Formats: sequence, structure tokens, C-alpha cells
Amino acid sequence: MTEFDYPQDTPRPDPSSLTHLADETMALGERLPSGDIPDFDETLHEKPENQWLEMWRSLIANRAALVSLIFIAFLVFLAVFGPLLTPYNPISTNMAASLRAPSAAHWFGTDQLGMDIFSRVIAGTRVSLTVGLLAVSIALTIGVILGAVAGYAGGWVDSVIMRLMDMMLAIPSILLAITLMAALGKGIDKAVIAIGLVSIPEYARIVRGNILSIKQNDYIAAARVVGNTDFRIIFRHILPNALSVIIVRATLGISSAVLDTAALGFLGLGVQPPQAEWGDMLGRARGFIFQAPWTLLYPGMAITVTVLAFNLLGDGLRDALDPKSRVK
Amino acid sequence: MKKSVRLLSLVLVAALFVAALAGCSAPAAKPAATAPATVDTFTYAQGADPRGLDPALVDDGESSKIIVNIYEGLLKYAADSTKVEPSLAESWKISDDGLSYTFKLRKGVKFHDGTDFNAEAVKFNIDRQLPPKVTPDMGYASFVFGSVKDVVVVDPQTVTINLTAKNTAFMANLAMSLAAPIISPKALTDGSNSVMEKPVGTGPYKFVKWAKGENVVLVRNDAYWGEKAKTKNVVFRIIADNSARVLALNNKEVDMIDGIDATVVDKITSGGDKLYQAPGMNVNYMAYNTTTAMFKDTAARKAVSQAINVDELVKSLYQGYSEKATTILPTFVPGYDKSVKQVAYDAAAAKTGLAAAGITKIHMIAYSNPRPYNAATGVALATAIQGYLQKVGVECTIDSFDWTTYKAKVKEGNYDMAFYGWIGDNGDPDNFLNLLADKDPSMNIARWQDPVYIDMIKKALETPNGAARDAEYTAMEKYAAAKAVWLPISHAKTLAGYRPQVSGFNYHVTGNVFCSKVVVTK
Amino acid sequence: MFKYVTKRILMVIPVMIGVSIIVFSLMRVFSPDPAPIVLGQHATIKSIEVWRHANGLDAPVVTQYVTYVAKAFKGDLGTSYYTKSQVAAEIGARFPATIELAIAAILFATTLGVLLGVMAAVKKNSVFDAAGSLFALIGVSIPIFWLGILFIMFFAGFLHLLPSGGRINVMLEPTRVTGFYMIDSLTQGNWDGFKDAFIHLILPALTLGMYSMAIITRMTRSSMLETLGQDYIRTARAKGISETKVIGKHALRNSLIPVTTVIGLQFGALLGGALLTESVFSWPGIGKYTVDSILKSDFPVVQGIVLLVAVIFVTINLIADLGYAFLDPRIKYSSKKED
Amino acid sequence: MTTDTNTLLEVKNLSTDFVMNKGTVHAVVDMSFTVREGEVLAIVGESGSGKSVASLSVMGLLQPPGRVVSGEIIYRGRNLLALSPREMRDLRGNHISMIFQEPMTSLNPVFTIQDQLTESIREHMKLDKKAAITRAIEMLRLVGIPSAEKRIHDYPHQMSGGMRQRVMTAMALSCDPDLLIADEPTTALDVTIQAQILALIGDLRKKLGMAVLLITHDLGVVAETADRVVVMYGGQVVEQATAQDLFDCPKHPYTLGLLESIPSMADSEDDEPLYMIPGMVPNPLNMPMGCAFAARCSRRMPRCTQERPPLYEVEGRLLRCFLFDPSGEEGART
Repeated sequence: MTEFDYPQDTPRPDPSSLTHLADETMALGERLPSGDIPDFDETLHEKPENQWLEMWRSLIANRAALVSLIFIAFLVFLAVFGPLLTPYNPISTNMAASLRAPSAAHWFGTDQLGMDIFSRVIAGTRVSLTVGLLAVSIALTIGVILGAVAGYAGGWVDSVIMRLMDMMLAIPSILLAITLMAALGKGIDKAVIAIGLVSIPEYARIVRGNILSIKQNDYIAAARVVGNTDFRIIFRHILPNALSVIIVRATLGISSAVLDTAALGFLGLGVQPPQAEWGDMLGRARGFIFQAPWTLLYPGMAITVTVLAFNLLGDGLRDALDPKSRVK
Repeated sequence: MKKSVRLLSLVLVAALFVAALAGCSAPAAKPAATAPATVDTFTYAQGADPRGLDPALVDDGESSKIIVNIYEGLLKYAADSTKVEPSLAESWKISDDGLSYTFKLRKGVKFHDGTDFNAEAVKFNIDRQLPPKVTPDMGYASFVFGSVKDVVVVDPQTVTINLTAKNTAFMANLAMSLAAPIISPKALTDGSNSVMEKPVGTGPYKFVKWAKGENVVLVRNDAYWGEKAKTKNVVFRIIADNSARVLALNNKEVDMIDGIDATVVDKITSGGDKLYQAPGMNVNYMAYNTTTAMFKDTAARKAVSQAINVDELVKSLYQGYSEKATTILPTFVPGYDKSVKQVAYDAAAAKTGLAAAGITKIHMIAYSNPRPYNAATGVALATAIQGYLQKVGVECTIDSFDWTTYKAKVKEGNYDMAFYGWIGDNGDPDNFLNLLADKDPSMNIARWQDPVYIDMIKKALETPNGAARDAEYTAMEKYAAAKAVWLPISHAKTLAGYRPQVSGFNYHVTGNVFCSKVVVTK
Repeated sequence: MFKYVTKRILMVIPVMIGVSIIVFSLMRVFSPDPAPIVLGQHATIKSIEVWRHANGLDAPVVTQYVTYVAKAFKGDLGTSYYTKSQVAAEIGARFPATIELAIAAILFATTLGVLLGVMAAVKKNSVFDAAGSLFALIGVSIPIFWLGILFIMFFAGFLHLLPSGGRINVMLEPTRVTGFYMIDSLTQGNWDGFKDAFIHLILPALTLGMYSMAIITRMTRSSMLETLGQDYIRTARAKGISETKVIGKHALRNSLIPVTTVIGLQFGALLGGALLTESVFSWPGIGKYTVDSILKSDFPVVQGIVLLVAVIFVTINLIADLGYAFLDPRIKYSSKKED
Repeated sequence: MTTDTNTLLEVKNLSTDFVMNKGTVHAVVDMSFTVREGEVLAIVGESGSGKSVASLSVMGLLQPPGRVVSGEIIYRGRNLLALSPREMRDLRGNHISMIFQEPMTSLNPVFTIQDQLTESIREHMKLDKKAAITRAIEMLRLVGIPSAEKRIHDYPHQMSGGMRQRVMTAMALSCDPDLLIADEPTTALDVTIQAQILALIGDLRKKLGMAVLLITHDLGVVAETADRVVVMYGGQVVEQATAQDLFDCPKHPYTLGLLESIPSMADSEDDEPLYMIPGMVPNPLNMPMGCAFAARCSRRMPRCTQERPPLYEVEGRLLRCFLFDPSGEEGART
């Protein structure tokens, strides 16, 4: 069967006209009840390897996603090798050169303590990415397990877990994170825990929802009939199917974790000094809005661009993983 | 349906009523407007809400600034120093043994609620801060009245305060803006906590309203016993952010601001506004934890002090708006002497000294909030010092905490070096130098207990005011400097920005702003 | 419908109990001791002990919790350690400021978000669409505290157009009836006060609403695109009615259904965003108060605020659900069965 | 072909393309046909042979990336393609109206029947609200909806599929159109309802005297209702004839195949499998250079894959097949 696939960077034609076009692929005598577009069903039955490859192609065909992917690779490079590349030690003070405007010697200028902002912005990459990745990993691990157990077990287990998630969701996550940080104290490790914990419910909900719908499928019943254990069924059959949604969510989760880290830093609840963290740099530069605006400009831009990149990648992944959303 | 109609008419009537009131007050406001180009409202912006307006229950500068315009104490400080002057007490006599103080009270003074000020009121106010009535949240009760034995009403215009021990600083304490001001006993007995939110004093301004987090509004007390206030309304506006406060001044939303630091000075002057600066009664310091193995030794403390270029540090960090501290006492406090010198900067000597003491790692704790004596925050100061020590081969770790947590951490004592500061309460040298003798480690963060020093403190407190007493304090300073217990960093200047149209304010060294003589022209 | 509402309301109770336990334990078990800050620079070890006892802080945590909950049911949220006032009163005094800001922000976010979203969807692949999408993308990516500072720098610092913070010029302040200055000044005929309150509201509302605006734009665009592809839109066009009506009536109403839920959720999220926005703009609401209180370890206040915010959050979700049912007749008519 | 005086709609050399990244789909190629006043013209073809695109082109309802690239659509002497959107709107729903194939999704779920039905009445007939409602109820009665004055307040989801299609029909007929385009009006309905709806359309046509352009892939329906038939394949007209001629004597190999694949009573009694044309519809993005049907044609000739056959006029009908090339030496007539 010919697949009628539109590259996802060009939007699909209006489904009403598409219906007729897609129908063109139908053999005589087969009557389509309504305007279902056949390629949707096909992707579901594709083999996983194929799906990943397809996804990858689809992703890199999206220009915005590709650019953001390259940018994120660059950020990762900076996070890993940044300290070797910075012109100055990001945490060494030079009281004789405080609050210098951007120049050849200090590309982004210096802060109150004479620390080189360019070096600190680069050093901040590591903090933000670390918090982002680790926090998402924590949230993902716990959230997926809780969601899987709740969705699969059902009954009171489900009720207890989901009510717990409701409780956490009832407090705005940034407020919960701030309260947690106030309780735990400063530090990047604590920020990871705080931000990770508050985003558990999102993943739990997504996974549970997916499991509830997948559970109905025949192949799960089949797996059970041939005597698979529950554990095996969850991890071999159910989770891989929910994976695409989780991946998209996790990518977007990194961007919100980066934002939350910055917010905590801004409020003075982030890292221990003199460690370089973008939000913390912003929070401390607040007073220099007139005297040294560059102290505010670059860390803010670093946060925005990083978050933007992860958001774009998340969007691209969603489009690549879910053909239906390509319409959007 | 009917109910909503009734509600609507009620709202309408209320609206009309308010409109009518506004209409009535308009002509009343007119004469002020036609009078030679002055404005009848003075708006002052500060960084935080007052904690409350009961002087016995609060401990913060933001409250204090407002309190001094509403209340008065028996005594007050002179406009330009901490010399004690009469206020609600017209005259006084101190007994020869220095244990009994008798005050003659001013006649015809009334509280804002119309009740009379008299000896009973004084007794009531002091008694509530003495055992058994005193509560732990009266932060200044023990400091101001700790030495009081009892208060005796001699006649309505005479009151005697008896002390348990000689205390030369007692007179200075009675002029303080915290604990000492006299509140209307009627207001105090009216209901719990009402004075915190609805203060009633005898001062030149009466309280009107307090919108939490927004502003506190005062209006002139037309029945004031002394010279009446020049401007009718005083509004204290709360604008938390430093830069925002400056913008508000530049944009003429407010007439005067405080809590500013070097970073915004240019903006104030370039915006056509003026900068007020005066020496501040405070000290910003670093303390060694003298109970640790590392710093119980004077030589080790000296070596670290030698590594730090305080001069350069203060210049870059505070940009000329803090003076380098050569000693603990601010220059205008009795007992200050030029001859007191701290350990001098000498990186080479520091290196050898530190090597000799075997110091390679130091653990510091610091506060992350700006403080009145350190606008740059303890963290910035700690980081700068970390930089200096790095240069002489010592690695420092900094743990920073917000101010609340920091105070708890200081009390725990798990640090080699810590940062703190002190704002003078009463201009008496004891108020500063007693810190190094205090048994409470949350006051004496160097945890220094030196018998010689403690003896010196005790003796000076009993010496009557005068040159002899001042010399005793100078000697104490020299002793502490030689032991290198603290590294005094700076004295923050008192800074305020104001519009050129504003005149007559008194920004006192105690950090209080007296508004009764303020005039704002158009 | 009634049964559904009742059920949803009953579900709130266990959630609230859970929330109170979470906050209570965070504040009591892990947070720093409030005594030193409450008692000030002259506090002694002894006075701290007395104070802790007077405030029940030396009792076992469980006892403290039970006492707290019992009082909370009577509307007594305790007394602020720091100001010694009733927590409920303290929150009440600041609450209208936050709600006024949040409403302004959500109005801005919804109006502009829906407008941009519809425009982007209708003019798909045009410059409009690209610009709208980029705007929305930046909106979700920019940290709001930074945005707020940039706004202040530009509009207040550079252009001197708008005030940098605060709610209103005090002298124009209306008598507090509702606590919403826009409403109070208007009902009192205080036109200058109304204008001034409005001017003060602009920058904070833009800042706070930016993220939600971006989310709503994205959501409206995709929802609108989906709706525009529906058969009934073709039917509407086949009827020969104007394109404005096709978009404005047939498509919009349908696309707004999922957007409503998002708006509801965003309103809740705004309360979180208010923490940062209020701090940047010195907005005297509960957001700034929360941050201040956390830094002062003022437990009773933090607990009270978190509980209140949780109640609001849950209530708004409930309202959003009901609004959903209102917009979509399929749900309204079948809700009986679903119960 | 000549323009009769009673020609209502004349489509001349219509071509409609969909431009996509992977290439251009020629959905309708050089299509011509006429609809006379009061007649039923059926366009037949497999799903997606271009017949629906053709009807949407007539209605002016094509959505991007669909686009009419050439040709004329002349309705009562006016070229519809040259009309402004506003003029086109006045025509739609008023003079030309349309019924779609998906009654379940073609009504807006969030508005009542009344709301949706009165909309076009008020727009085109300039009636006030009350008169529009009266008219709407009248129309609902006409299409056979019981207790119409009550059902008019229903939402679409409260009605069955058949009822909804009746509502759609009522909506299409509410402004007395001259031409009704019915795009697979019965596909989504079950058999008995199908018959009812078809009968209804037939009845109403007689009653109201309008012409009907019936789009369908169901030859059974065509046989019952149509006056003339256009057969489409791969976006092109392959045969055009009167219904009588076509069913009596189909000529084009594709038409033949279509007719053979209709299940008959006789077939279903034998257990013989239903005939199906072998092979698949060509990829619309990659049309063969010759005859579109060549690959599946049992009577394929070498030239069929080399060049595209033109339309030949044979015995009053039109045929696109080299078998009917009058000059063709290979032309062996059936």
C-alpha cells in the first residue's frame, strides 16, 4: 500500500479535501466509512526500529528542531568542556576589576566582585543542564513507576497514588519547590531534589492515562494469556507504547526545570556561592539594573535561549513521534 | 431579586456618601493648595513593611522609622548626635548612688486618642516590659529596661525609676525608638495586638491607615504640644526592590527613598534628584570562631587578616558609600580614636603566617540578604574574601543562608569564619563593644570569652559619662584589635535619595527619619 | 449535574488534608527555627525557650498538627510569628491585590492568546502565523522575573512611561471595600484613582500573563486548526454565511472548549507565577508575602497561604470543568449518565 | 457539445491541483460536463477518483493546498471562478447547495438544529428570526422529521444518523436552490435509511423542480435515480452517457469492471467470490504517462501505456479509450 505521507514541516492539507485524496489509495470495492486517513493506522503497527528511524528522519527534517538539537549539543559540549574553555576562572574574584562593561578582555563584562560574566555564563550551563537532566530523571523514574503501578493495578492502589498526586498538583509547583528549598537549604543537589519531586505528578498522570488506554488492547490480553508476569507486561509491553509521550514530556520537562532552577536562584534559594548559576546571577544583578545592565542581560539571555531550544526540540519530537499532531 | 436591589441601593448610597465626603473635604484642602507653593503630602519609600507599630514588640528599622513620628519617649537624641535631650520629660535628677532616676514630666500632653499623658502612663509602659508581664517577643525589653527594679509614681507629673545596678547607658536607652516610647495605656488595654496595627502615641503625627505591603499613612497631629508638623500628610510607601525605589523617585512618585546603595547613586543624581549621605552608626565585620582549633590562636587569626586587602575590598564592593573600618566604633561614637589600628594588609606575611599555622582550608558561612551595614550581602563579602585567601593558597568553602536561617546557623557555631554586623541602638560605646563580651554566641559570634576584656567592659559600664569612660573604651578597642578577634570591614554610610523640592528632614544617625519639619515645595 | 458537582467538592477534602500535612511537615520538620528572627537581635536562649513553649513549638509535631487543623476548621489560621497579627487577616489584606493582578493577567492572556491563536490558525503559514508562533514560543521560554526586570528597565527606567511598582498612588487610593482598586475607585467615582490603578497594573499583568498568553495562543491555534478541518465548518461554508461568522461562531466556539480547561489551569498557575512577578514589581499581594514569610520562617503564614492557594487551585479546576460542560452540550446532556 | 438553452451548470475543462511538498497531485484533469435544469446527473467513480474535488470546486469550497488551475464553471451564464468571495457566498446555500457524506460530523455539535438551520435562511432569504424559525420547521417537516417543532431545539448528538442527514437535507433545501450537489449522501447510513434518504431526495426534486448533481461510487444508486452519468477514473472523465445507455451497454473497460463488481442477488446465492478489478489505483503523485487505467485493464494495448487517450465521441456518448479511436487500426469495437 502506498503511504501518503506529507513531510511534517509543511502542514497537511485540510482534512476535508485530504479525505478524498487519501481515498484514492483505496482499492475498488473497499468502502471507507468516513474520512479516516489510512497512514495513521499504519504507523501504529510499524516495527519499533522502523519507528525510531522514521522519527529521527522526521525530526531532522524539521528545521527548527534540527537547529535546537544542534544548539543543545553545543550546550552539552559547553557543560562538559566549558571549564576548560573559559577565559577566566568563573569563580575567581578580582576586586580591582569590578563592574566592568563588556570589552575585549571581558566579553560580557564583569560583576560586582570582578568575576568574568562570560566565563560564568558558560559555567552556568553545567548547573542548568545538570539540574534539568537529573531533576527530570528523578521525576521520570518515580513518576513512571507510580503511574504504571496505579494504571496497571487499578483499585485502591490507583486511588491512593492518584490522590497523592492530586495533593501535589494542588500546590503550584514553584511554590512547592520554594517551600522545599526553604526546608532543605541551598545547593544544587537540593534544587535537583526539589524540582524533581514537584514534577512527579505530571509523569505519573501521563503514564497512568496511557496505560489505562493501552491496557484495553488485545495484545496485552494476549500477553497475559501466555502467562507473562505483571512486571513483564508493564515493562515489555505497556511502557514502550507510552514511551513517545513520555519522551516528549521529558524534553519539555527539562526546559521547565531549567526555568525553575533559575527562579529558585533568582529568589536566592539556589546554589551556594560562588558557584555560577544563571538565576542566581540575575538575582544578584537586580540592583545593577542602571549601573551595569550587562550583568542582567547575558544570564537572562542564556536562560531564554536554553529553554527555547528544549521547547523547540520538544515540539519537534512531538511532531515526529505523533503523526496526528503534525497537523497542528 | 429583592435582596440584590437592596444591596445595589446600599452600594449606591455608600458611593454617594463617599462622593459627598470627598466634596466636603475638597474646600478644606484648598487653602493648603493656595499657600505659597507647598505640597501637603510627603511620600517616603522604604524597602519593607514595618513589622508592627508597637515599639515594645518590634525590632526592625522599617518599623522604627515610622514609630519615631508617632510616639515620643521621656528623652530624645539631639538632632545631629546621640546626645540626650528632654522630650516628654522636662528635667531629671539622678541619685548619687546612680540607682534612682527621677523625671519631671511635661504638662498638658495628650495622646492621640485624647487621654492624658502622665506618670501612670510611664509606669504602665515600663511595667509591661518588666517581669512578670514581659513576654519573650519584647525584643528590646531586657536591653532597655533589664536593669530596672521598679517604677514609682510620685505625683501625676513626677515618676521615679529605680535600678538594680549602676548603668551609665540607661539614659541613652530611654531615648531609643524601640521599647522606650510611651504608648497610650488605653490603647494598650483595648484589645490584643491593636497597637501593633493602630498605634497611639503623643508625637507630631497621628496614624491614619496601614495597607499591608503597600503603605502607612500618617496625618499631622494638630493638638501636638510642641511645634506642629509642617506637612500635613506623611506616607511611607513600601517598594521592595532597590532599583524600583530609585525609579519611583526619578518618576516623582515618591519624595524620598532610603535603603539605597552605591549601585544606584548615579541614577539618583542623573535623574535630577539629590543624594543625602552621612556617617552611619553601624559596623560590618568578619569574625573568627575563637573556639575552633584553627583560630583559638591569635597568630592564625592575624595571618588571615593580613591576607585581606580591606581597603581595596571596601572601595570595590561599596564604591565609596561605606568607609573602611579602622576600628569597631563608628567615628562619632564616644571612645573612637584614630590611633586604634587593625592588622595591616601584607600578603607575603600572610602566606608565611598561614603556612606556619598550617591553615589550608577554611569554612565560612554567610548571609545572602543585603543588610543595612552591608548592602552588598554577606555572600558577596565572603566571596571577595575567598578570592583574597585563594591568592595566598587557602581554599575557602562558603555556605550561604538567608538571614533567618543564617542566624540559626551562627548559633550552632559550625564555622571557622562568619560575617555579621551591628547597628548601634543608642550611641553608647557599650552598645558596640559589649558584643565581644556577651555570653550569648548569637551575639558574640567570635565566641570570645576573654576575662581581661570582660572586666574592662564591666568597669566601663559603671563609670559615669566623660573622658575617663571614653578612654576605657578606646583601650578595649586596642585590646580587641591586638587579639584580632574580628576583622572590622566597614561602616556603611547613611544614604538617602530625595527630590530637590524636599527640605527639612532629619535623617538621624540612629537610622530614623523625623518628618515633622519636612517641607515639600511644588 | 448536581451530583457531579457534589462529588467533585467532596474529593477536595482528602486533597486538602494531604496538602496540609505536606506543608506542615515541611515547615515544622525541616525549616530553620523561627525563634531567633522573631525575637530579634537581643533575644536570649532563655527567652527563646519561653517563646517556643508559648507558641506550642515544643509539643510533638503530631499534636501541633492536630491543634492546627482543629483551629483551621474554625477559620483560625493562627498568628503570624513576625507581626503577631491574625494570619487570616494578614492574608485577607493582601489577597485582593493578587487576585486583581491575576485577573488582569488572565484577561490579557486570554484576549491576546485567543486572538493570536485564531489569527495564526486562519492565516496558517503566513507571516502572521510565523510571528504568532515565535511570540508564543518566546513567551513560554523567557523567565518571567527577567521579563519583568526588562519591562521595568525599558518602560519605567528608559521611557518613564509607566510606574515601576506598587498598586496605586496613595493619595488616589479609594476606600477599601472590595480591595480591588479598579472596582473600588470606579464605584466611588474616583476616576483618577481608576486610571492610576490601571496604569500600575499594566506591566505586572503583562509580565505575569505572558506565559499563559503563550500557552493559550498555542492551544487556540492547534485547537482552531483542528476545528477548521471539521466537516461542520465545510457545512457552514456551504451555507453561504460570511467567513467571519464561520470563524467567529462555528469554529471559535468549538475550539474554545479545550482552551477553557487550559485557561482554568493557567489561572491556578498564575498564583505560582505571582510569587516571582510580585517580588519583581513590589506588588503587595500574597505572592510577595509568601516569599518574605518563607525567608522569615513565619510558619503560620506559609501554611495559611499554601492551604488557601490549594483551595483556589482546586476550585478553579472545578469551575473550569463546569465551564467545559457549559460550552459543550454533549457533556451537559450526558453528565447524568457519567455520574 | 453544445450549450442547450436549458443548461443550468456547465463545467468546461476544469483542472484542480493539490500542490504538496512531495509533488503536485492532479486531482481533476480537464473535466467537462453539464447539468440541465431539473435533471439528475451522477458522477461515478471509486473513492477519491476526483469526483468530490470536482464538486467542491463547483461550490468554491476547496481549501488550500487545493486550487483550480484552469477551466470555467458557468452557472446561468456567470463564470463562478471569476466571482468575488462575496458574490460566491450569495450563491452558495441559496442557488447551489450541498449535502455531504458524513451526517455525523457535518453538523456543528455545539449549536442547536434551529440555530444551524435558520442561519442560512436568515442570511439568504432575509427573514426575521421568527419567520426563519417557521420556515425551518416547515423544512424539517418536509424532510419527514416527526414533531419538528420540538426536535428543532435538539443538539445534533441527540439525533440518529438518518435524522441528521434529513436535517442536512432540510438545510440544503431551505432556500429553494436550483442545484443540489449531493456528495455521497447515503454512504455513512445503513441500507434502509439509505433508501429513505434517496427516495426523499428524488421526491423533493420532483416537488421543487431543482437539478441534482449526485456524487457517488454506488452504481446501484445511480441506476435508480440518475438521468445521465459521468464515470471518473484518476481525475479524468472516462465515460459519459445516459443512464439507460450506460447500464444497458457499458463500453469503457473500467465501467465494465465497475458494473461487474456490483453484487447481485444471483451472485450472493452462489458462493462465487465477488468480482474485483485486479491491481491498484495509481499513486496520485506519480500518474502513469499513458492511460491511467492501463495497468489494470484487461484489454490493454501497447499504446495505452505510451500516450494518454483523448475523449472520443461515440454514439452520443463520450469515451476515453483507444479502443474507440475512430482512426485506430487497433480499434476493435465491442
